[in-house]
Amino acid sequence: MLNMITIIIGLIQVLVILVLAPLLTGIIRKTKARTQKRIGASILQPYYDLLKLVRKDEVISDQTSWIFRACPWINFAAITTAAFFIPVFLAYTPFGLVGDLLLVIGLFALGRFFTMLAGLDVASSFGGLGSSREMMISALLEPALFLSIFVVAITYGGTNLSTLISASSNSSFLPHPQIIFAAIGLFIIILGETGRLPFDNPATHLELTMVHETMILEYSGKSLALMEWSQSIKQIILFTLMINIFVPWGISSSILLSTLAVGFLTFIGKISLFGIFVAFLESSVAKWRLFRIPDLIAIAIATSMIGIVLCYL
Amino acid sequence: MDTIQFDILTISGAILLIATFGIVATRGFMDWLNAYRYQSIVLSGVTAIIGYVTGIWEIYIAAGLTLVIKSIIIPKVLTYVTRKLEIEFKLETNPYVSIRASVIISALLVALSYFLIQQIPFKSDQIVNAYLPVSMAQFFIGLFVLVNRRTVLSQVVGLLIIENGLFLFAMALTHGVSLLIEIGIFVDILVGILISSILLFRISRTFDSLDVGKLENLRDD
Amino acid sequence: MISNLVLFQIPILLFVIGALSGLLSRNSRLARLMIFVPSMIGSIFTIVFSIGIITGTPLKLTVPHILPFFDLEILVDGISAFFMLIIGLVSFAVSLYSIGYSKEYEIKKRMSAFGFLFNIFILSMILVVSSNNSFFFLIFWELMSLVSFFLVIYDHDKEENLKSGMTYLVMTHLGTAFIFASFLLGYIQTGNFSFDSFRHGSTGFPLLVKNLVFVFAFIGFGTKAGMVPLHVWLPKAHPSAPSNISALMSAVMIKIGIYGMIRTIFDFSGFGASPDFAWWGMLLVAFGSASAIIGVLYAVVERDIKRALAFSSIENIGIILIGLGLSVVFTSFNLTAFAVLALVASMYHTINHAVFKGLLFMGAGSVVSVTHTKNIEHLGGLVKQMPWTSLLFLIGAISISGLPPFNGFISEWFTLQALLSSYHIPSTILQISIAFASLPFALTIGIAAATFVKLFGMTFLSKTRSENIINIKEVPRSMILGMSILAAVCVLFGVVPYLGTSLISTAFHMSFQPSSPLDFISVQNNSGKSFANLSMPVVVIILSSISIAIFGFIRVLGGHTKKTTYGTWDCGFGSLNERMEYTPTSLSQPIRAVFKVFFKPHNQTEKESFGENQYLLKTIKVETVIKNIFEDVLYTPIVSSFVFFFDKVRRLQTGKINAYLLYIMITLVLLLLFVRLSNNA
Amino acid sequence: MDTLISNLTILFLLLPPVVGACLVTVLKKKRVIGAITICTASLILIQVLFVVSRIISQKTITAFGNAFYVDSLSAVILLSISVVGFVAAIYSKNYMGRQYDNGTVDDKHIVRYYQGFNVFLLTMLVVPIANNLGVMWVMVEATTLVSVLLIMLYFKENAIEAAWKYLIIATVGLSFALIGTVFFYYANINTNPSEDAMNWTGMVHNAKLFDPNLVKIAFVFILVGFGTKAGLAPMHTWLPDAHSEAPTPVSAVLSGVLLNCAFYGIIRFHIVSSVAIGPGFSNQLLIILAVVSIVIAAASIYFQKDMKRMLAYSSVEHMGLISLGIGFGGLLGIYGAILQIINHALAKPLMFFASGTISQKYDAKAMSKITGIIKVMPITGILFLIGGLALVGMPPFNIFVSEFMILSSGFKSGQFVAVSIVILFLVVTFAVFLRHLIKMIFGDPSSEMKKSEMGKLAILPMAILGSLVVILGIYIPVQLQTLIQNASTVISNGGFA
Repeated sequence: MLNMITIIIGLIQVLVILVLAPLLTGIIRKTKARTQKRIGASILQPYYDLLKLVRKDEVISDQTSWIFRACPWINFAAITTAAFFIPVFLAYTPFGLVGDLLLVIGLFALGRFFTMLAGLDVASSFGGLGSSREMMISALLEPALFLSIFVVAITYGGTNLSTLISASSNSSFLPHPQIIFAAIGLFIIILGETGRLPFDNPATHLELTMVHETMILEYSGKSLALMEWSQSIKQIILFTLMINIFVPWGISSSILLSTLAVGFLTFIGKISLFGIFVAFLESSVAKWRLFRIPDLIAIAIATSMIGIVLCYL
Repeated sequence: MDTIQFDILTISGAILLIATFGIVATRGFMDWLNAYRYQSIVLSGVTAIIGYVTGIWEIYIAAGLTLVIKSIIIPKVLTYVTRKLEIEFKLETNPYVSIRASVIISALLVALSYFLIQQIPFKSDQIVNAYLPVSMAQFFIGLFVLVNRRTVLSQVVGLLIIENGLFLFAMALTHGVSLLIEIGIFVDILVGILISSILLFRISRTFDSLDVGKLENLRDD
Repeated sequence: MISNLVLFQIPILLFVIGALSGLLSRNSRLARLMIFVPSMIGSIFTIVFSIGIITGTPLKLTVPHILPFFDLEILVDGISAFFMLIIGLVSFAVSLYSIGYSKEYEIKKRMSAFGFLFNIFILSMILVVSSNNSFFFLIFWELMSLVSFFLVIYDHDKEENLKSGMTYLVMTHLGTAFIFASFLLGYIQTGNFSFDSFRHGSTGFPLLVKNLVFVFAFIGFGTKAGMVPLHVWLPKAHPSAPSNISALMSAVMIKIGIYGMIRTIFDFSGFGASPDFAWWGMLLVAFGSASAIIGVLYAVVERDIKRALAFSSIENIGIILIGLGLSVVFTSFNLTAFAVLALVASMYHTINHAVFKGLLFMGAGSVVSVTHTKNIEHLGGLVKQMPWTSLLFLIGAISISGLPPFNGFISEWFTLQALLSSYHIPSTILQISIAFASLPFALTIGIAAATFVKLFGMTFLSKTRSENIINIKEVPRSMILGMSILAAVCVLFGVVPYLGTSLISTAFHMSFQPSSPLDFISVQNNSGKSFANLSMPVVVIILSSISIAIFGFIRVLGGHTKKTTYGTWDCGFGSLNERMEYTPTSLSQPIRAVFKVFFKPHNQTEKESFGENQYLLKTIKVETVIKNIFEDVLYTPIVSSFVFFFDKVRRLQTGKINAYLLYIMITLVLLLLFVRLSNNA
Repeated sequence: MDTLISNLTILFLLLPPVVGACLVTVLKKKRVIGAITICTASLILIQVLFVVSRIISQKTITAFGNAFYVDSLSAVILLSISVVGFVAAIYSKNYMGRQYDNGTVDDKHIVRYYQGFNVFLLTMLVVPIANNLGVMWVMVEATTLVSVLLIMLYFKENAIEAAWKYLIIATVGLSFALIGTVFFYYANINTNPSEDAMNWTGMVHNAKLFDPNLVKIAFVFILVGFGTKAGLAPMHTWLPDAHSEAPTPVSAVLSGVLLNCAFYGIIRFHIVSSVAIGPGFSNQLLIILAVVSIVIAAASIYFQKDMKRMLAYSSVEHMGLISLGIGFGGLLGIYGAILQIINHALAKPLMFFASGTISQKYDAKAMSKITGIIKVMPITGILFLIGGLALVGMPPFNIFVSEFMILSSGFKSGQFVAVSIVILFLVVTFAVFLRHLIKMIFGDPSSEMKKSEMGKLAILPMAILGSLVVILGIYIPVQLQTLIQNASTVISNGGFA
C-alpha cells in the first residue's frame, strides 16, 4: 500500500516537473524583461505558446528524413523519462531503483544526440552550424559534469538520486567544503546544458551567437512545441537537481501530508528564486565568444577537481 | 749439441723470415716471384732440417716436393700465365700502405705472433719453439700482403706466402701428419693455384686490367 | 547429448571445409555459399560450444609428440569460452553479411584465396583462445596475424594497402616478440612451456619476474589490442581491409589481445591480492585513458569513415583497459566486490564493442560497397536510398556513443561506477589519480557521441554531397540480415543487462547481480545503502509509455493538423545546393580548434595557375591537415635511426676484397688477443 | 658381416656421384646428362635414407677401417645434402634448359655444369663422414674449388668477380681452419701419440687431457677459418657475391648445404673443445659471432636491390642463428640449432629456386623491376611467399619451431643481452625482408607480363620443399625427432650418443 502511495507521489513529482517547466521559463523571461526595464510577457506566456503551437500546421523540409520527424518525440520522451528519477519535493523517489544520475545524463545525451542529427538532417548550413557548436560544447561539458557528480556522489554516498538527496537533506546545515566547489562547477555546467548565457542566448536568432536554436530552426507546429517544452523540462530538472543537492532545506523526507506540503511550497519558492537569480545573472553578462566557452568549462572542471582533492584529504 | 741445434733452428727460421720480408719489400711481379722462389728454397731447407732433427725420412720427401713444386713449378706456371697477358701489370703502382710502412708493419706482426703464441706450452720441443712463431708470422704477413696489395697477381702471391707458412706450421708441429693428407693438401693448393691462374686469365680478359679495384661491382653501398 | 569434445571439433572441421572449398571454387554464387555457409554453421557451433563450456565444465585435451618439447594442449575454460562466444557471434553475422558483400568483390578479384583466408582467420582466433601451451599459442597467434595481414592487403593493387599491411605485420610481430619474452620468463621459472605449469608455478615467481611477465605481456598484447602508443597499425590496417574483415578484426581480433592480457594477469603472472600489484592496474588505467582520449580525438576529426571507426576502436580498447585496470587495482587491495564490478564493466564493454563495432564496420562496408568511397566528404543523404542500412548504422552509432537504452550505455555505466568506487581504495594518491582518470574518460564519452553524430549525420543525412552517388540502391538482403543480428544484440544487451552480466559472471566464476532479467543492478556504498541502481527494462517501459502517452496527449490537445512539405529555409537566396552544406571538416572544426595543441592543424594550399602569372589561378585546393604526433615524435625517429645504422653497415660491404680480408684479419687478431689477454688475467 | 655392410653402405653412398660425373663426361648429350644427374641425386637420397635408418637404430657406422665414421650428427648433414641435392638436380634440368634456350650457356658449359654438380655433391658427401679431420679439411677446401668453377660457369664480369673473391677469401679462411686442425692434432699427439691422432674418434677420446691454452687458440683459428666458409659475419663478405652470381641451383646448394658442411666442421671442434676445457669458452665465441652475424645481416638486407643477394644475407642470419643455438647450449638450444640446419636447408633452396624462376620470367634480378608475382605466376608466388615467411620465422612454418627453441634456450642459459639483441634484430629482419618480398609478390605486374608458370619441373622441386616447410612447422616425424635428439646428444655429451 505504502508502495502504491510512493509510486503515486513519484508520478506526481514527474507531473509537477512537466507542468511547472514552462512556468519556470516564463518566470525567467519576465524577470529578464523587468531587469531590462521592459514589462515583458506574462509568466504564463510559454503555456500559451505551446498551446498555440500544437494547433498549428507543420511545414517540413523536403530534404529531411524520418530522423527529423522522430527527433522531437524521442527528445521529449528521453527528457521526460529523466524526470522520473528526480526527487522534487520528497527526498526520494520510488524510481530511484530504476535509474540514477548517470542515467539522467545518458538520457539527456540521447535527446541531444537526436537533436544534433535533426540539425544535420535539414541540409541547411544553419543546422550544421548548430550541431557543430553543440558537438563541441556537449563534449566538453561531459567531463566537467561527471567530475562534479563524482564529488557529490562520493560525498553523499551514491549516484542513486534518492540516496543522494536523502543524504544531502540529512546532512548538516553547513555543507561540506568540497560541495561548494562542486556547486560552482555544477552551476556553470547547468548554464551550459540548458543553453543559458554566457553559453548560448535562447532569445536571439542570430547565426553568430545561437547554438540550440539553429538546430530546431526548421521545426514548426507540434514538433516545435515538443522541442520547446522538452527544453523547459530539461531546464527545470537541472535546476531542481541543483537546489535539491546543494540547498535541500525544507524538502520532505517522509510521506506526511504536512511535510509534503511544506516541501512542495519550499520547492516552488526555491526554484522561482533560482530562476530569478539565473535571470539576473543573464542580464548582467554577455554571450561569450564560442572559443571562450572552453575556458568557462575549464573553470568548472578545475573547481570539481579541487572538490575531489578535498574529498580525499 | 742441443744448443747448437737450437741455434741452427732459430737461424734458419730467421732466414725464412727475412726471405718473407723480401716479398713484402719488392714491387714488381717478377721480383715477387723471385723472392717467393728464394723463400721456397729456404723453406725446403728448413724442412730438411726438421727431417734431420726428427729423423723421419718422409719429411725429406716433403722437402723435395716443396723444392720442386714451390720453387720450380708454381713460379713457372705463374710466369707462363702472365706472359700470356697482354696488359701492363708488371709494376704495382700504389699499395694502400707504402712499402716502407709495410715492412715496419710486418715487423710488428712478427712481434704480435710471438706474443700470441707465448702461452702455448711447447714442452721441450725445440722445433716447435723455433718455427711456430715464424710460421705464424708468415700467416700474418701473407694476410697483410693480401690486404695491402691492389693487383690480382699480388694477391696470389699473398696466398702463396700463407700456404708456405701453413706448410712450415704443419711440419713444425706434427713432423708430417701423414703422407696421404700432406699430398691431399698439396693437391688442393696446386688446384687452387691452377684455378686462380684461370681466373687471372679471365679477369685480365674481361676487365682489361689486373687491378682489384676493377672488381668492385658487387657491393652494397 | 553430444560431448564437448565433438562440439569443439565440429566447428574446426567446418572452418577447414570452408577454407578448402574456398580454395577449390571459382567465382559464383555457389562458391560464395560454399565458403560462407560452413563458416556460419561453424560459428553457430562455436556459440553453442562456448555456452556449453560457460555453463558446464572446461574442456581439456592434450595431443603429445607431434613436435619435440611441445605438446599441443587445449584448454577451454570459462574465460576462453567467453571470448569464443564473441568470436562465434560476430563471425556468424559477418559470414552472413559476406555472402552478399563479397559479390561486389567477385567482379575484380578471385574469391578462392579470400574464402580460404577468411575461414582460417576465424579458426585461428578460436585456436588462440583455446590453446594451453605457450608454443602453440604463439603459433596460432602468429597465424592469426599472418592471415589477417593477407586479408588486409587483399586489395593489393593499391600500394597504400601494402604499406598499411606492412605496418600492421611489423607492429604485431614486435608485439609477439614481447609476448614471447613474457612466456619465456615463465618457462625459465618453471622449465615447461605449458600454461598449466605457469598457472601452478606463478605464485612462486620472484616479484621482479612477476612484474616483468606483466610488463612484457602488457606491451605485447597491448600492441595487438591497439593500445596507444602502439596503435599506429590499427588506423592503417582496418581501413585497408575489406569491410567484412575490418569488422572481424576490429570487433574480434583486437579483443584477443585483451584475452591475452587477462590470461596473463589473472592466470600466470602470479598476481594476487597485494598492494605490490596496484601499479599494474594504474598502468592499465593510465594507458587505457590515454588510448581512449587519443583514439576518440583522432576519430572525431577523421574524414575516412573506416579510419574513424578504427580510431574509435582504439578508444573503446582504452575503455576496456580502464575497466581491467580498475579490476586489478581493486583486486590488489582485496576489494573483491568492486574488482568484480570493474571486471564486469570491462568484459561487458568487450562484448559490446565487438557487437557494435562489427555492426558499424559492416554498415560502413555497405556504404562503401555501393558508393565506392570511404570519404564522408563525398557522402550524404543515404538515408533515403538505404533505409535499412541507415537504421542499423544508427543503432550501432547510438550504442557506441553510450546512450541509453542500448548496450554501450550499460558498460559505460559500469565503468563509471567502477571509477566512482575507487573511493574504497585505501590509498589517497590512488584515489585521486583514479578520480582524475575519470576526466579523460568522461571527455571520451562526450567526444565519442560527437564523432558518431558526425559520422552518421554526414553519411546518411542531409543532401548528397557528390553527384555519382545519387542513383544507388540498398544492399542485398543477406548483408542487411547480417547487420540486423548484431543490431538485435545491441538492443538486447542494452535492454536486458542481465544477459551480459550473468554470462560474464558465470564465465569468470564470479557472483554478480542481477539474479534475474528484471531485477535491479545495484552497487552498495559503505553504509549499506544503494550507491547506484539501474533497471533497464523498467527504463525502457517508462520510455515507451511516455512516448505513447505524449503522442496521445499532443493529439488530444492540438487535434489533427496538416503537414506540408516544402524546401528548407534558405534565407530567400534561392535553392540551397550541396556546396552550401556543412562539411564533415567544418563540422568538427570547433573541436579541432579547442584541441589545437594536440592536432596542430594547418591548411595546405595547392595552387595551379595559368601559365607564368601566379595571380591567375586555375584551381586552388585547400586542405586542413592535422599532425600525427605519434608518428612524428615516436616512430619516425626510431625508424630513421635504424635506417641510419643500416646505412653505416652497408658501407662495410665496399666491394673491395682488401677490406674483406682486413675484416678477417682483424677478427682473428682480436679473438687471439682476447684469448691471450683473458689468460693473463 | 657387419663391417661389410657398413663398407658397402658408404661405398654406395659415394659411388653414384663418381659414376654420374664419369657418365656425364662420356655421354655429353644435353638431354641425357640432366637425367643422369637426377638419377645420381635420387640414388644418393635413397642411400642416405638407408644410412639414416641404420643410424637411428645403431647410432654409429664405421667403415673402411677407421676411415669413415658416421654418427647422428653426420647423418643430419647427409640428409640435408641429399635432399637439397635431389631437388637441385631436378631444378637444374629445367633451369639449365632455359638458360640454354636463352643462349646464355652452350653445350660445353652444360657438360661442365653437370660434371661440376656431381663432383660438388661428392665432395660435400665426404665432409660429414670422413673420420680423419685432415681429410675433412681437404674436402671442404675441395668444395670451394669445385664451387668456384661452378660459379664462373658464365663468363660474366660479375660472376668472375664473385668467383675471385670467393676463392681468395675462402682459401685464406680455410688455411686458418687447417691451422686450427693441426693445433688440435698437436694437442692430441702431445698427450697420446697414436695412429688415429688426426681422427675425430681418437681426438675426442683424449680431449680431456688437452692443454687448455692450446685448445683456445686452436678453436679461434677453427672458428675464424670454418666460420669464413660458413658465412659468419664479419667473414661473410664473399657470401652475398658468390651466392648471387652462381647459377640458381648452385646457389641453392651453396646456401642450403655447403654452409652447413662448413659449420659441421665448427661443431666437431666445438665438441672437442667443450670436452677439453668445458663448453663456456667456445659457446662465448659462437654467441659473439652469431650476434654480429644476425645484426649485420639484418642491417644489410634493408638496402638490397638484388633478390639473390638478399637471400644470401638471410643465409648469414640463419648461420648466425645456428651458431647461436649451439652457443646457448642446453638440450633445447642444440636441438634447435640442428633443427635449424635442416629447416634452413629446406627453406633457403626453395627461395633460391623461386627467385631463379622469377628472374627468368621477369628477366631481371633487381627487385624493383619485379612486382605482382602472385598474379603472373600464382603457384611460384605462393611458394615464394611461404619460403619467405618461413625464413623470417613466421609460424606455422618450420623455422619458427627451431628459432623458438634457440631463443628459449638463450633465456634459459641466462644470456639475456644476447637474446634481447637477437630478438630485436629478428624483428628488424622480419620487417626489412618482408618489405622487399611483399613489394615483389603483390602489387600490379606490368601489363606486358603474360600469366604463366615456368614448367612443371621448375615447380616440382619447389613444391616438394614448400610442403616440407609447412609440414615440419607443425609436425616432425618421430624418426626425425629421434635422429635430431641423438645428434644433439652427440654434441652435448662430448661426441658420444
